[in-house]
Amino acid sequence: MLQIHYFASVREAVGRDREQIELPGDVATVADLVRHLRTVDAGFERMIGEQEQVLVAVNQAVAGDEGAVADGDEVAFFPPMSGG
Amino acid sequence: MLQIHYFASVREAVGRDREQIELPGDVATVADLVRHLRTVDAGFERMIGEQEQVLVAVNQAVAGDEGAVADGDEVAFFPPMSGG
Amino acid sequence: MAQVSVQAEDFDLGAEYRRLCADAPGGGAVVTFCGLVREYYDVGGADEVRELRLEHYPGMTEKSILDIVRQAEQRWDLLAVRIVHRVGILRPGEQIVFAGVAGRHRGETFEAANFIMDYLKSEAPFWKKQITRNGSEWVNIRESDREALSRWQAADDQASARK
Amino acid sequence: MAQVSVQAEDFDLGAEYRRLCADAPGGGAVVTFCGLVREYYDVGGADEVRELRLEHYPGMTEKSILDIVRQAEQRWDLLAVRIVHRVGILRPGEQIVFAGVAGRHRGETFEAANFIMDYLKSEAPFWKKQITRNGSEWVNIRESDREALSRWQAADDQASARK
Repeated sequence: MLQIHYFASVREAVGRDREQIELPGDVATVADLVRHLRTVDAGFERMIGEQEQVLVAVNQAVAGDEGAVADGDEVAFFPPMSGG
Repeated sequence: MLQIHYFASVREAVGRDREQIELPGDVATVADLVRHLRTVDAGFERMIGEQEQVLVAVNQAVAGDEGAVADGDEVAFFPPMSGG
Repeated sequence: MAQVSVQAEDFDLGAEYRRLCADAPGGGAVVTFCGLVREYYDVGGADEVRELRLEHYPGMTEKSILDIVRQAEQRWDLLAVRIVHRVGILRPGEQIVFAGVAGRHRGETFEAANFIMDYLKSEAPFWKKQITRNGSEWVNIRESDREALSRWQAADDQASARK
Repeated sequence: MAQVSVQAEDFDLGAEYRRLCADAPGGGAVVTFCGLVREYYDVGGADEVRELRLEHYPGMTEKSILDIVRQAEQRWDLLAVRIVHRVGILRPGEQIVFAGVAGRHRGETFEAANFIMDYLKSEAPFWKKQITRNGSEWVNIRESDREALSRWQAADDQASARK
């Protein structure tokens, strides 16, 4: 299973704050996971089209396209941070 | 009259914290005043020899050798500042 | 000695300062930064802000702030660091964030506090949404915040190039 | 809005901060610096300091601090500045100096506070004498303080050269 979190404008665009999915067999990296979600999830696909920039964290650390994704991981999608 | 102030290590070396002197006729600049005091005041002369660096303020603003000195002015001698 | 708190409650700068001093005996310098909710943010229009909603990523927030503090501790000789970041609904004039650094000397303490704030703005998972009379809008990172970050990174590149 | 106080009494950083905020409605950033008496100063030997005696030039002190604040206000868009500098006899761990700056944004507020402290150290007429077990000694300006000052002056020279 993958635990997926959405935050801020990404959360609003996707329409939910979290979900659990089965790790598809062909998903080994962040890029694979994004490709998978764009295919199976119209809301995710629309969000990617609307957002200027989407960051990804795997197990609470920001990861690039080639970041590894494995069963049991926590993955989060969000816009650039704007704290302080 | 000139009001002269001494501070910190300069005060200790001269042995007093302030004095009033008549403005000598040949004193128009800071350099003139220093020359005059070195001649007439053995304590001042010894202080100049001992101190690594002496700053001068005329009317509460730091002045260079060519700074003007006139009757009624307040002149101060002190070492580099070390506040904060 | 680093303390990080992410909380909805307000904080007392004087109390945070006293805790920093207590954690840093022998220190000669304490720098504090406090961020307040402004009345306007740099997004479309210039409507007065009614409230700011601060969202964060629990768990990752604390981890990423501690990581920023560790980086600062590696760069400079610091005695104590305290960070408080609020989340939830805030109004103009309210305190959002506190960063306090105690060190031995002035220069390094200023630099470290500045560094921590620059990274906190861009690398800790907080997001601000402003509510105005005309609706609501997510606040983007300011261009000057990106520049602030690249300044440290350029200094790093220069340092590595010299090696 | 600038307030300067030279005083023997201790000060309360939290209260100074609240006054700064009150003087700077609409501000987004407040930076405070507090200097504390260290246990050792960089002079011959390394005897523990029993007390520090702070002497100043009444009249010129206030004038020169206000002048430094005016220079900072010309460089940056500041909303309020407060400076408190203590004089007289102080012991290790005690507060010596407070500088607080309120501004609109983080970067300029940090810079201004740093600038004010750099100049205060070198251009305001204060002198420190430390008393140790073995006697007493005047504390000289640190080399790093001279460097801190020349940094701002180099930035000025670059700015004028570009004109």
